[in-house]
Amino acid sequence: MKHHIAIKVAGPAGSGIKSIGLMLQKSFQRLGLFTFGYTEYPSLIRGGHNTFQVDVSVKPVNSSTQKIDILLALNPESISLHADELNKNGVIIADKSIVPADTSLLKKQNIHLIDLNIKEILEKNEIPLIMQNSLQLGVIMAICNLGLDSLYEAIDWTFEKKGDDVKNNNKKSASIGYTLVEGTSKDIDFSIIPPKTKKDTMVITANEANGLGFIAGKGQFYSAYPMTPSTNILHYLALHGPERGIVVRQASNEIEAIGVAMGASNGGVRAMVGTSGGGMDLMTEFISMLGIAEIPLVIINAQRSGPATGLPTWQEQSDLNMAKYAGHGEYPRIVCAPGDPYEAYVMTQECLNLADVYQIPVIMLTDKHVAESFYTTPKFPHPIPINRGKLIINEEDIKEKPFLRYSLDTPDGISPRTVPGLKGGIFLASSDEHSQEGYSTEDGNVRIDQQSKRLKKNEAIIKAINNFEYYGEKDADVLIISWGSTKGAIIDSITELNEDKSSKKFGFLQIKYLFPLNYEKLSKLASKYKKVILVENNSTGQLLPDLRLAGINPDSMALRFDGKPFFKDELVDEIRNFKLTKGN
Amino acid sequence: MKHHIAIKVAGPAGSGIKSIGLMLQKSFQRLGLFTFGYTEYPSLIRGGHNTFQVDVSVKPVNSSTQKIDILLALNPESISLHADELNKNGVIIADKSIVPADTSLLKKQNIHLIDLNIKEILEKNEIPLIMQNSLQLGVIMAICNLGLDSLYEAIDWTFEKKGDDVKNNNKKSASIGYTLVEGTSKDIDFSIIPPKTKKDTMVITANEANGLGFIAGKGQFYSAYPMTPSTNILHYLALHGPERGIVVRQASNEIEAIGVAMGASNGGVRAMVGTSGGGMDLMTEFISMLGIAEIPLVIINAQRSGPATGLPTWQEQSDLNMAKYAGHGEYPRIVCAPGDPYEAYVMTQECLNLADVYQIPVIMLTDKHVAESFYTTPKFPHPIPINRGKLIINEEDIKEKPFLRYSLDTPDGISPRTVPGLKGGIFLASSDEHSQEGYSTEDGNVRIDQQSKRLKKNEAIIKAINNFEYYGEKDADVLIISWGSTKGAIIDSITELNEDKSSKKFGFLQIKYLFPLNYEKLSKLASKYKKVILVENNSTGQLLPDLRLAGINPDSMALRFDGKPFFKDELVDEIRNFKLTKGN
Amino acid sequence: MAVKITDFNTGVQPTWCPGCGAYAVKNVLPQALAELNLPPHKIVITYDIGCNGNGADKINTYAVKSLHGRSMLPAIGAKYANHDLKVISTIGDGAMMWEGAEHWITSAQRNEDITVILYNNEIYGLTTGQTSGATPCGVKTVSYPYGTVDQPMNPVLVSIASGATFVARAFVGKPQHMKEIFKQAIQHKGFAIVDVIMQCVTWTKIDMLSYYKDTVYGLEQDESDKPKSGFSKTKYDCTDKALALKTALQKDKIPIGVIYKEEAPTITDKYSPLKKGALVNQKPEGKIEDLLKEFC
Amino acid sequence: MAVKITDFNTGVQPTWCPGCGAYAVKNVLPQALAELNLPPHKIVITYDIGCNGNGADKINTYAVKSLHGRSMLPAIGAKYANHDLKVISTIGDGAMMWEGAEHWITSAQRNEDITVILYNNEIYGLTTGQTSGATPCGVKTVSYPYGTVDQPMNPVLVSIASGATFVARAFVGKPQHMKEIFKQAIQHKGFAIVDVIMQCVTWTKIDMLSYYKDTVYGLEQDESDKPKSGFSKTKYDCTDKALALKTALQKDKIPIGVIYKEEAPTITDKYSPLKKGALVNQKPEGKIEDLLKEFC
Ligand SMILES: Cc1ncc(C[n+]2csc(CCOP(=O)(O)OP(=O)(O)O)c2C)c(N)n1
Ligand SMILES: Cc1ncc(C[n+]2csc(CCOP(=O)(O)OP(=O)(O)O)c2C)c(N)n1
Ligand code: SF4
Ligand code: SF4
Ligand SMILES: [Mg+2]
Ligand SMILES: [Mg+2]
Repeated sequence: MKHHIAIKVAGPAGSGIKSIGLMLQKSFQRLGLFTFGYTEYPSLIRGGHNTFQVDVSVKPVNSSTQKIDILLALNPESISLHADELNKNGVIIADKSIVPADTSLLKKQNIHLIDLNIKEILEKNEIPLIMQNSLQLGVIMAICNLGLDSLYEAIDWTFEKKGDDVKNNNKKSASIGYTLVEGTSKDIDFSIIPPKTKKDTMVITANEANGLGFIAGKGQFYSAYPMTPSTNILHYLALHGPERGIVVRQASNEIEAIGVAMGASNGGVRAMVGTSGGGMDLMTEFISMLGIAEIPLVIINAQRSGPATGLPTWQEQSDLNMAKYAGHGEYPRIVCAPGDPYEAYVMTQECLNLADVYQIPVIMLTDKHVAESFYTTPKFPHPIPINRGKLIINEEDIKEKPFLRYSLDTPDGISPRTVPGLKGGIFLASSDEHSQEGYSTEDGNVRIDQQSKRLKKNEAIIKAINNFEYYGEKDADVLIISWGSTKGAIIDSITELNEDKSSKKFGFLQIKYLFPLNYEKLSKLASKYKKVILVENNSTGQLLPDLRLAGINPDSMALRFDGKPFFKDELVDEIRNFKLTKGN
Repeated sequence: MKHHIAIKVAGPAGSGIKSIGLMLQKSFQRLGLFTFGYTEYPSLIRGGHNTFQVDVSVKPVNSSTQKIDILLALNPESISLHADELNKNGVIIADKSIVPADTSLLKKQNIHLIDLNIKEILEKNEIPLIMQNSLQLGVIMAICNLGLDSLYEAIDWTFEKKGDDVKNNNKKSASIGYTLVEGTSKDIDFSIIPPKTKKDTMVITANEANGLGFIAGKGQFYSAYPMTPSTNILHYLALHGPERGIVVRQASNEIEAIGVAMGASNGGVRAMVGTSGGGMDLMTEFISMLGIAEIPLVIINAQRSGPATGLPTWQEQSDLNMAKYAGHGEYPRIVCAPGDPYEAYVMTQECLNLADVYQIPVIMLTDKHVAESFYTTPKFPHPIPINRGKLIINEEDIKEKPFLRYSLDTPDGISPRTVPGLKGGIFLASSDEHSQEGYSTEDGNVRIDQQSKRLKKNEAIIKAINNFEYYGEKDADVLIISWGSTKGAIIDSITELNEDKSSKKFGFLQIKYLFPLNYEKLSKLASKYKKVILVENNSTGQLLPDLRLAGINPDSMALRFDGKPFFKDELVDEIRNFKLTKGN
Repeated sequence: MAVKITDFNTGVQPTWCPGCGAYAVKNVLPQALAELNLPPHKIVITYDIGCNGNGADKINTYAVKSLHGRSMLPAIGAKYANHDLKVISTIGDGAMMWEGAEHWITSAQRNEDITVILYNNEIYGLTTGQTSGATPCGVKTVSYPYGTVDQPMNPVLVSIASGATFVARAFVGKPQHMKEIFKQAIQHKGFAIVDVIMQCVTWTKIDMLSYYKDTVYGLEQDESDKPKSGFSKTKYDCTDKALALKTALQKDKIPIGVIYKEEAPTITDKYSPLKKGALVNQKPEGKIEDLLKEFC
Repeated sequence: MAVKITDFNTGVQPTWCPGCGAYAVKNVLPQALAELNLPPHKIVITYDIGCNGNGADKINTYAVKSLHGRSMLPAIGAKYANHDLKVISTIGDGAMMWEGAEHWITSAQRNEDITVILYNNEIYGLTTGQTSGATPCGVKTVSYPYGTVDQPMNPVLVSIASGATFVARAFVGKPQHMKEIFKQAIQHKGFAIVDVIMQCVTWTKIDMLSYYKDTVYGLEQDESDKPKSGFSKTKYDCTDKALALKTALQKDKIPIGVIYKEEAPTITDKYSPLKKGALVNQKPEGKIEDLLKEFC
């Protein structure tokens, strides 16, 4: 009996790896099991090697393990590449044609082999070869001893738009696979018993969650130039935006994306742009303009492995510094990073509010791992209340005559703003330093007033945002500090360790809102631990200066920058023994 | 008798203010006096108000004072705007036609007036009105009691390319002015006696010094899109570059500027780009590429008042953070800032060496004040030796076969590089993560190796650069820390204070190389002082985190962000009494 | 109530050099807007950085002074937010044909619904006279002191080629004609661009105004403002693209007027949410729950 | 020693989808280079980011894989550093006509001395099939699932309009013809661009190869590779710009071949230091003291 099984589907690009993975997740989800789906693929359309790993568990799971239990191999390469990753007693499922002639090595490693003559079987049953995936899925359901019902549901869900024929043949294929192996070998037992009570869950990525968050936050203009790993936000919104009244416009480049979005936002509609690091570089001059012209905008940077084009389809969290500091000059901004799709959904809405209330650029950092991995999360809650701040959308609400867009008569640094079209609300939104009307000025005193007014917003911002979230044991010995998508592996790791009597006790401080940062609070939260470990998915540890400024000197750092996320089993090992990837 | 006189020339844009100022500086320089020329002008071609202030002194002077002694006013506005700035016993020189009817107020303030009927005088002498400036300059030379010879030299220098007629008429005009006021009033005495020994000096801006440094450093490709206050580098090099074998190409925009320069540098010629903050924003994606492809390039950012277009012709130092952190991903870079044109000249050459040796982007921050003010500096020294690092420019020098551009076989992280055209040296310079050949890879281990190789360069860099320069009393009580063009006002201020027996003693730590920063050394250098003051020409104090990371908590900050530099007299006041512009 | 020219006064004094061509646009544009009876609050004008952009606080409408080269972008955005407004983007030759040249041709290709007014003085005015993409080859400037080395870009030709649906040329020396062109351009649905030939009196050594006075000719009969050099004799068909391209090639005589015009779908035809009216006036509806189903 | 096609092998396996149009360019370009007897180390090829750029390590020459949309920039720079080299910039339709469109038209205007090879598959290949500036209106993509809303850019037309001095079109279905065009383009002094029509077999639903096979026609007689649809009957004069513009407008039948060609000054004529030979081989001379005098 298992509590956790890691299943890897591997094969050449273009062979439907992702769809198999998702059907697996769906099948487990319907039974109340928890899953985590993680995919690796190169920056090629075909010819490369793809994998999709599904970790399934009786308890919530937020990460993958490095070691796997079941390998569904779709080509010979997949066996040679991944056999090593199998746990003892692991199993390889593969078509006979791709299995190596000599399997003695596998046997020595205690690896079981389920080799099937798929083509022949399907032909015999008059099922098109394209449906072999369902057969393989049937095999997996059998060795997990989970029956076929949930897989049938997954088939219906996947082929929703296809005819009954497709659905039925796939089901037939699945049941053939199931019966083929059911009970054939006592050695191969991956039985897993779903929890009794079924929670309301969703299987979703942060990209989709960003899209949903934008819809929930009543966004109306989304503008993006395609860039992995942010592109699925565009795809999601392009499909579902129009019916929700959202104009989704693929931009001609990133400068255009943000410039047009700024214009729309200044025009009164909630706007957002999505990109990755290189695209955000190109947006930084406009971010500086958002700063001086006080125009709200949410910018999502789904990070990937840099510098430059780097490893374009791989994981990294190396844009924190640039998110905080790129874009010349000085002006308030907010930088945040959700740890999972649930947070991405909620925080997208928060960002829209913060941008509107403080009339500033708000930058959300996601990354390849959170943006493209399939998390099992509680069902998303109702939208949070919308707060558009001091936006005036009706002529009657213009109190001041003449209206002064950049009025200095404001204790919190925020002046009311109107939208083009309103009589009596005319203003100039300018990239120049300006008077209260928005007119260009070079008067030093006006400059001091306007710059001070803008900077004043920082005081309110730091009070309004909650930088931190704490998880784990109340009285832990070791504190892990991190941000963004490392959350999943960290939570899973410390849960495991804290359940282990022989282990030290761990706590986890997630920095959700990264900038501006309340150093005092950080200092208070982090100073009482015996040891502090900084975990980041990059090569330098970009939080380190912040920690030091709060008086915290991490005893060690776990950094990973090979394009992969942290795996739970590895991280457990590392933090348990302080055997860290890279010390400092 | 005076040791220091501040002369302000003021009038409408387009009336030759700058040329008058420069002739003044030249006239004084020829006598061995020291001068500092500071200009203020709006972002308009005409119609705006311009000033040029010349501070002349018997000792080296590196800044302006807020209070002035002589005002040469070219329109009525100039009198109303600047009369208040005059010291007691100051003098206004102006044409009768622009002097206010009622001068009683000026008299009350003890301000003298030299009002001349210039038009009439010139007409009588058959001198064209356009030469009135020389007359006014003659007046100034007279009240400073300096004779006419050096002004004549200045006239020859200014009108070098014009005929003798122009020169002679201007000299005549000057001598008329001189004799008009010579000895007329005992109250007006600005006699200043030039030092006995004349030093070899130059009057120059940092923009020109950057150009000269590039020539001295054997630069061959300069690429820039015009942007105040960096544009004069382009103008200087466009004029003098071609005869020195330099291709000076005005780029079509900043992205092109840096992309083409990168290509030229990769092609083996020393290349540099110049811009200001907004233009540098646009360059940041390519800066990231320089990082991963390990291509040398020097980037000059002449800062100005931000954010966005801001106050485009005014002073600010607010791009330090972005220079350090903009451009996504992680890679080594160097950021430095010269404090005056002399340093700009030397450091441009150093930057070219550092870029070549470490195969990295090197960013030099100047700013409007240092880039456009006219400093009196010692004559520039011989060029420093050129170090092109591991560049292979001859086929015979290619040792490795096959040649591996990104060879990992390097203890310091730097691999030899060839240039296109060499047989046996072929490589791919890629924005992708790459193998030793430069070929794209997604192999996690290769990634770790190459990223570690690049980051390793930081160790050598931090050893090679000298971050700091110390000035002032050895055993000072108060340490001032700053960077960039604030140097001039700080040096002048602490010199004055340290000469004053009743004052505390001051030292000044200039951070010339700002990134990477040796915190240990900083800590050692700065920890022994009773008080530390941070001086920056911006609104937030961007060095503050660095100081804190070195364990230094400045007792106070002098920040200025109204578009103006620090003036000596004001700064003396502020630091003497800790009466700071903005505390922290 | 009829809109008056004075409604567009901001009271801020212009700062251009005396004799600068920019004055003409600043004066004529409000006339055109008033004649079209467009009130200031129903108009968004965006400005670039440059001498042209120094007019940003001189005409009283909603306005955005964008970054250098990026005047068109907030204009496009403003139109998506509220397509009931008229949106005009003003820009310099340096900004449009070099710094942000991609926005020019891609916005033309996509037929964004804005009117572009190009202040074409063939020089970088504000940054003291460098070569621009429109500076004639050979002209000496501070950035090419030995003479500009490249042939200039042809804004009319490239605009037509990249898909602009209204392309015209006007000349500040013919203000009445310019006004009529502005009116047509503003009323056009889709990407309209007017190449306004004008002088920079400070950085350009030759007398551009006189030069162009002698060189331009009108493509269509124009009662109000008879050009010296006469008109084209045959009726010009501005809907013939090949003819328009050929006409745009002319250099010895420079045609002014509407050079190309076509009707084509624009944003309200392309983006379904806009069919329900101005975006800013809509309240997005629908329950989030409906969208969650797919993930459950 | 004659250059062989195999000199261009890197040994790295291509990774394009079977049937992708990119293979043809990867195969034909080395043939053209070998026939021109250009050795690998005398050539710089720059690549963009996209499926096209995935060929960067497949042809053995000096090479730069630039940022997305920016392939032309390091190419231009490489030529300034050493104009004895042949410099070729390869780029995708998305990169050239949208992301970095300004570099395309300004480099054409300035007649930079590079050869641009446009991999025109009318789609964003590498990022899984979004609409590009070349995607035909109406085509459903992941970014426009209800159909692409804009008319596409015409790369040949805009290239001619913006000043390119050699503009041609080739088709991967006619490799011999393409090779000849490549050779002419590479030998041209100044900005040469070849619009290579090719299929993306993965994201494009229609069979582009067949479609174009039926639609293209050759502008000049071509012995080696007789097209199905015949040639233009009358001799085509590719130096006539107005004719070239008109020809570029054709949509029903798509002309391949050299559409426009002109001789014009390029970088060695424009920048005096280049007259002394390749920059990289020069040692800059002159004492700094001479320049200091002006400031003393
Ligand atoms: C990113 C950026 N680069 C450069 C500049 C400097 N700059 C301001 S205006 C201008 C050019 C002006 O030329 P043009 O667009 O023709 O306008 P004009 O002044 O002639 O009206 C330049 C280069 C800037 N403000 N921002
Ligand atoms: C600045 C930046 N934006 C976006 C991307 C993502 N990206 C990579 S290739 C590509 C488009 C590819 O289309 P195309 O240029 O037509 O090349 P193809 O793949 O079709 O050959 C995009 C958008 C990127 N790498 N960099
Ligand atoms: S510099 Fe030229 S463009 Fe600028 S205001 Fe003066 S005349 Fe006009
Ligand atoms: S996705 Fe299209 S362009 Fe890319 S390799 Fe495949 S067929 Fe070629
Ligand atoms: Mg201009
Ligand atoms: Mg493409």
